[in-house]
Amino acid sequence: GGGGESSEKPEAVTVVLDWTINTNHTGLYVARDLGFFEEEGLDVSIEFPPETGAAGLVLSGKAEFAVSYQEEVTYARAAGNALKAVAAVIQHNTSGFASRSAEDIRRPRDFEGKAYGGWGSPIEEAMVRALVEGDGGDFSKVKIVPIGSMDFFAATAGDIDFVWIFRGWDGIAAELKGIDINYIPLATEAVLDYYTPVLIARDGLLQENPELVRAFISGAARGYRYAVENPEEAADILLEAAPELDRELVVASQRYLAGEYTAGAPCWGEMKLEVWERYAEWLKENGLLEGEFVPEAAFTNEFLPR
Amino acid sequence: MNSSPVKHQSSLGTESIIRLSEVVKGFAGLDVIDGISLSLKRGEVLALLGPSGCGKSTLMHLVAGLDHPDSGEIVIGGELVNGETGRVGYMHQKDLLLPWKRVMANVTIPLRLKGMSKAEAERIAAPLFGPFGLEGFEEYYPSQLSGGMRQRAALMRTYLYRRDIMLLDEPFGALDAITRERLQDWLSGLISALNTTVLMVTHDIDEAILIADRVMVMSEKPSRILEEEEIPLPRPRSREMVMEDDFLRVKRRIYSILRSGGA
Amino acid sequence: MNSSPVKHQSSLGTESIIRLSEVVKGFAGLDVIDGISLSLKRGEVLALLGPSGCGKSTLMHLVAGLDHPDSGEIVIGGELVNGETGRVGYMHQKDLLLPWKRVMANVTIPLRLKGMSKAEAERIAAPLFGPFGLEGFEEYYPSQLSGGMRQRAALMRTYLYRRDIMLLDEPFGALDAITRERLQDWLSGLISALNTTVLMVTHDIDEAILIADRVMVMSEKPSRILEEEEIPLPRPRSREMVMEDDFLRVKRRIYSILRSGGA
Amino acid sequence: MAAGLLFILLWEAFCRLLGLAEYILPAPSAITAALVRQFDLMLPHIGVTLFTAMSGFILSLLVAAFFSLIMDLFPVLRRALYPYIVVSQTVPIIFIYPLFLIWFGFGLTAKVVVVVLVCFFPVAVSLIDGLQNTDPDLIDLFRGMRAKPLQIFLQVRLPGALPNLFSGLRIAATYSVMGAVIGEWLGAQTGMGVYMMRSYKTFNTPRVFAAILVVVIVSLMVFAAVSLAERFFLSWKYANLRSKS
Amino acid sequence: MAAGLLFILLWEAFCRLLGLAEYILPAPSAITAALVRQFDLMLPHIGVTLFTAMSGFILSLLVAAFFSLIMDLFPVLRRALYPYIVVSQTVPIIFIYPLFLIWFGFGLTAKVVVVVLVCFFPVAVSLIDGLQNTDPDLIDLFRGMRAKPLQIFLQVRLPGALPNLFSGLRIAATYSVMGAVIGEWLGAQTGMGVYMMRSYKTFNTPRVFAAILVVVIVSLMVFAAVSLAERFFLSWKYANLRSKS
Ligand SMILES: Nc1ncnc2c1ncn2[C@@H]1O[C@H](COP(=O)(O)OP(=O)(O)OP(=O)(O)O)[C@@H](O)[C@H]1O
Ligand SMILES: Nc1ncnc2c1ncn2[C@@H]1O[C@H](COP(=O)(O)OP(=O)(O)OP(=O)(O)O)[C@@H](O)[C@H]1O
Ligand SMILES: [Mg+2]
Ligand SMILES: [Mg+2]
Repeated sequence: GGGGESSEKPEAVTVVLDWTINTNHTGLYVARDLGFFEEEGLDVSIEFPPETGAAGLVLSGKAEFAVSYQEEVTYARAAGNALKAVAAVIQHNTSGFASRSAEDIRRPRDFEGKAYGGWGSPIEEAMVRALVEGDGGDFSKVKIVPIGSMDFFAATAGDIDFVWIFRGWDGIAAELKGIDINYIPLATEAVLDYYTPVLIARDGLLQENPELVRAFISGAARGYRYAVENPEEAADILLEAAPELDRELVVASQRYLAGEYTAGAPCWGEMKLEVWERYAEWLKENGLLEGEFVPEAAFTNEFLPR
Repeated sequence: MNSSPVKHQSSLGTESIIRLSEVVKGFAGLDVIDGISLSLKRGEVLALLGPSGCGKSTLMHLVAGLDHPDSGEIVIGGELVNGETGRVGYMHQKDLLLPWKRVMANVTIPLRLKGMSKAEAERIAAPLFGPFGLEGFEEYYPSQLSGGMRQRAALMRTYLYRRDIMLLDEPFGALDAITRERLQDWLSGLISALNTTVLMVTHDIDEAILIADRVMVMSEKPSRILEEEEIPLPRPRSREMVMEDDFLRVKRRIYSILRSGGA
Repeated sequence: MNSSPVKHQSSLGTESIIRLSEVVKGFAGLDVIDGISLSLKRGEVLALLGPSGCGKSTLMHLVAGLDHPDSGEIVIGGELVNGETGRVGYMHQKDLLLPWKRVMANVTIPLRLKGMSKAEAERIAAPLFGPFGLEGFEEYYPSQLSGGMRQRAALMRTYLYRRDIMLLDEPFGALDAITRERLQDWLSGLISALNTTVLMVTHDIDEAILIADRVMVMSEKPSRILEEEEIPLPRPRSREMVMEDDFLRVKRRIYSILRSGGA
Repeated sequence: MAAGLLFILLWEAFCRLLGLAEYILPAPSAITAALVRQFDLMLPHIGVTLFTAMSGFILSLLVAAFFSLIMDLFPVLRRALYPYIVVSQTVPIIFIYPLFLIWFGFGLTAKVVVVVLVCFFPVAVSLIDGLQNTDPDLIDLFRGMRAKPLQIFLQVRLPGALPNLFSGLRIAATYSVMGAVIGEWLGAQTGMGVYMMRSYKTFNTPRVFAAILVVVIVSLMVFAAVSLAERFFLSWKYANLRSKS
Repeated sequence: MAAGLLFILLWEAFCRLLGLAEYILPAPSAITAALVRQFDLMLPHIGVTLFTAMSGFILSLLVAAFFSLIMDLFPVLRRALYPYIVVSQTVPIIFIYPLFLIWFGFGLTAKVVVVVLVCFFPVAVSLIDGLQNTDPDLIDLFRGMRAKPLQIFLQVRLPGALPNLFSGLRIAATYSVMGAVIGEWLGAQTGMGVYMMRSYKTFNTPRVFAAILVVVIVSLMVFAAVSLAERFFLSWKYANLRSKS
């Protein structure tokens, strides 16, 4: 690691999560609680985000790092905000559309005539459209119903047929509840296989204090690698931080994610330019992105430990 | 109508229109009225005098049927009416005008409650604004009137509810000497003209003697009737009488009764 | 102190303690007081009579310094005090007791405002509860008192603020005849004993004649002084005088002035 | 007015000088620009939100009137129901909103229910307080004239409680539009809550703030309307004030 | 009491007979079980939430007192500030919360600010109304005795406004705990809002409802405490009532 002068007082660093604490965040907790950050000379505190996300807090310098996702970084950059993704927490998009198996939705075309329950954001609609039309279906036959924060189980118990979920969380929860689901990953359409979540930092910090960034990412990488190798122990560390979480769910989710954090990549955290290009392109095509976006500037692999 | 020396012997009915017998009333742990009997004939005016807090208003409340006596009987027009309202017009000690209604709307409340239309009620009330000294103030709010005008409005409302039997609780309390005099005269005239039966409370002994056929003096609470005095003065009684010997003799008697009963 | 026929000629000071000259006051579009001049000597009692709404309370307000006259001068103790408060004890027409304070705390407000400690203020007030007829009610809330008791408490508070010059606006309005009489006597005694200067408003002509050295009658608004009457009765004046010739002569005169001025 | 202008100028300066990211706090100029550009698009959303807010506001008045009335008629019920009314205000809406969606469907109803839930409490509390304060002597006066209980209620108690009621209505008016926005935020097809949600999900902060501005203005209009209604219904109070000044 | 019991029984029956899934509406028995099992874990969260709520409640009283006071002293300021106070209630907290985090940090302060924002409005409105209602004759009485403006304020106007103030405080007390929960939901380390969010996001609906139950009970306790304080400070009012019945 870069900032390894362990004799000095550890440097205080704040990282803000993207959501309620969950298994996407395990590596950070492992690194904190097993002393990986400390060994890098960092004193990391993990904070929880407001409903509107953490990007603003990073930009304002209130926090050094945050957990975010490619979409947010893309929009932030297009709006002229200087922040970058510095590591992908998970290599592939592990979210997708789930339905109860009784609905018999096996492929995107089957969305026709079904009711989709979502947040009501235009991106979401574009994604459903991309999948349906990519599979030769008619998007106009999909009914879109805004359900806000209603979860998969409550929604599909009623008039809603399919919902956007995280495989590693809601999907696992369904398994544990013994509910059979059909799951169509977003990654079915290559363009939708974007990075979520990612770690972000402000451009300024990357220039002024690259050592600190390197130290942080290095600690986080060790944390995630530990989670890959020891899913059960990692789950326990997460549960220690948030005992209110459902233990069974966390452990099962952790086992699933162990295979996803680094899946297929040479090392944890690495991102590919084409993923950034492709997704931004797609957003523009759908009229969802305004302003100038330079994919090369939106992310960097340079701070990843090699 | 008649100016014989003692009016009630000639023009009053013979059977009593209001009769109380041994009425008793108390409030949680406080004996207020300790057995009061009285009776009024049709067209008679009875004035109640007594120390503050002795239960005069409480007694009026009972006669108006707003409260039940603990024991005893209240008979109006031959019917037992313990706790039954609507038999009398009752002017409370406070003026109780609704602050959100203009004077016209306030005084016509009793007519409207009887189901009369607004137009009809106003047609009936309009000619009374003159005699009650409220002409020109029909569309004022109560808060825009002086204390005396409010009291006159309250009296007018009572009159519009029932003019044959009226209970008046200190009807002229807040008035200046002249207005008071004018209204006292007006009330006297009304009573003789309409043969109205009046039970009134007052603190003004002159007023009691000028208007009433009889005066009853109540004791401190728990109150009883200390004494009952016929007023042997001829009618119509003029203001000038106040300084005459007959008047002063009655006044002195009443004073001495009041003093003997007070504390 | 002195029972010569006309008290003010002997025991009153010669220079005036309160002097109003050509005081004028109106409210937005309403002329109320239209030039009033009067003066009181030390120890003198002046009673104001006048129709309801003529501006009596407004005048008291001006003398108390709570409002500025539009023109004219108000001089108290030789100083021009237009709009300056604190020179007199002022008992308002309403009792204005604070409903959230017990009687003791209410009457000691003026002492506490002067910076006195609670204990000291209560030590001074305690012996007065007897004479004011409030003994035993020190720890009651105003809402638990009868109207008469509230008025006495308000009078006591005024007395505790300043007993040398007092403005009393209908101080005995809501009292029954006996209590009223008792307090009138008490006030008379107080005035002679302390040489208190009193400016009072009343609707009760008997009261004015019994207590005052002079009576001033005001006209309808815009009001002026209609007439000023010395009361040529000896002191102490007893209740019995009310029915004597001298008294009645004064009373008749005042009545006729009032009648002439009332609308 | 002047204070408001100064505030906006300071805000603008603050954003420019500190180079604050739009993400956190867009400058007034950016917000205004977004508002002007987007106003046509916003219009239908504004309509829906206003409709939801007004339906909820009126319903909350009815609900509050109903509860106040029965709690007033039956003192037993008052003691029994008061805690439940308090409870209704302490349950976080976010967590029970899914239940509303299940019970009332995904249409307008669930959003109106949110507005009612937010608005009826201040109205009910003030109406109950107001009805409690009726002068019992006034009631006696009417009883003495053989008025029926309903007549007493309509002619004495309710008018007497109006000043209190309007205090509550002013608070409820303030909350009504925001209540509708929350309902829409929690899931709807149209409305300012949806517009905000979409602007926010596409990270267009100036549009979010332009929408907030619209919500604030609409709220102030509703508030002003209630204040006007108050002046109308309580004209006797203002007549009184006028004669005193 | 009996009504509450009946309600719970019906709820239980409803869940059992319809075989309602837990994630839609857990049965009271399931909620109770969750509560019993999780109570130790909840305890620290409850403490934090209660602390936040109480700090915010007390602060909101101070803020409301400050605003009411200056708005009362300077009628110009009243007309100028009132709209801003209304505005403060119509801005959705979700969007300005990031600003709070930037200004006040990740600690307790930002949450307390949310509580203040939610609670000070009903208190301020009722206090302003209360101060406006002082009998001008009472003020004259004190002026006549040469009382200083501060003495008049403390001895006449404030005590006279207390009944109104307590109406507002009861509403604010009702909102305070929910305000803290919202603040925590928007981002915190501990507190019932965090607990609920975590239970909710792990699809443990009975725990969410157990937490709501706790929030409701704590809110009722705060409400009861304010009502007690009211009885104490307004004892003269209750003395009055007692003598009338
Ligand atoms: N509803 C009530 N509950 C309890 N006590 C009452 C009630 N009404 C009257 N009292 C008490 O009964 C007594 C008599 O009151 P009441 O008003 O009848 O006196 P009053 O003779 O009319 O006095 P005033 O001359 O001052 O009008 C008082 O002590 C009063 O406190
Ligand atoms: N602050 C004020 N603003 C406007 N008008 C006022 C004000 N105070 C008094 N008035 C008016 O001035 C006139 C005189 O009022 P004031 O109270 O002095 O009469 P009063 O002689 O004391 O009557 P009463 O015998 O009924 O007490 C009334 O018409 C009243 O409406
Ligand atoms: Mg009485
Ligand atoms: Mg007066």
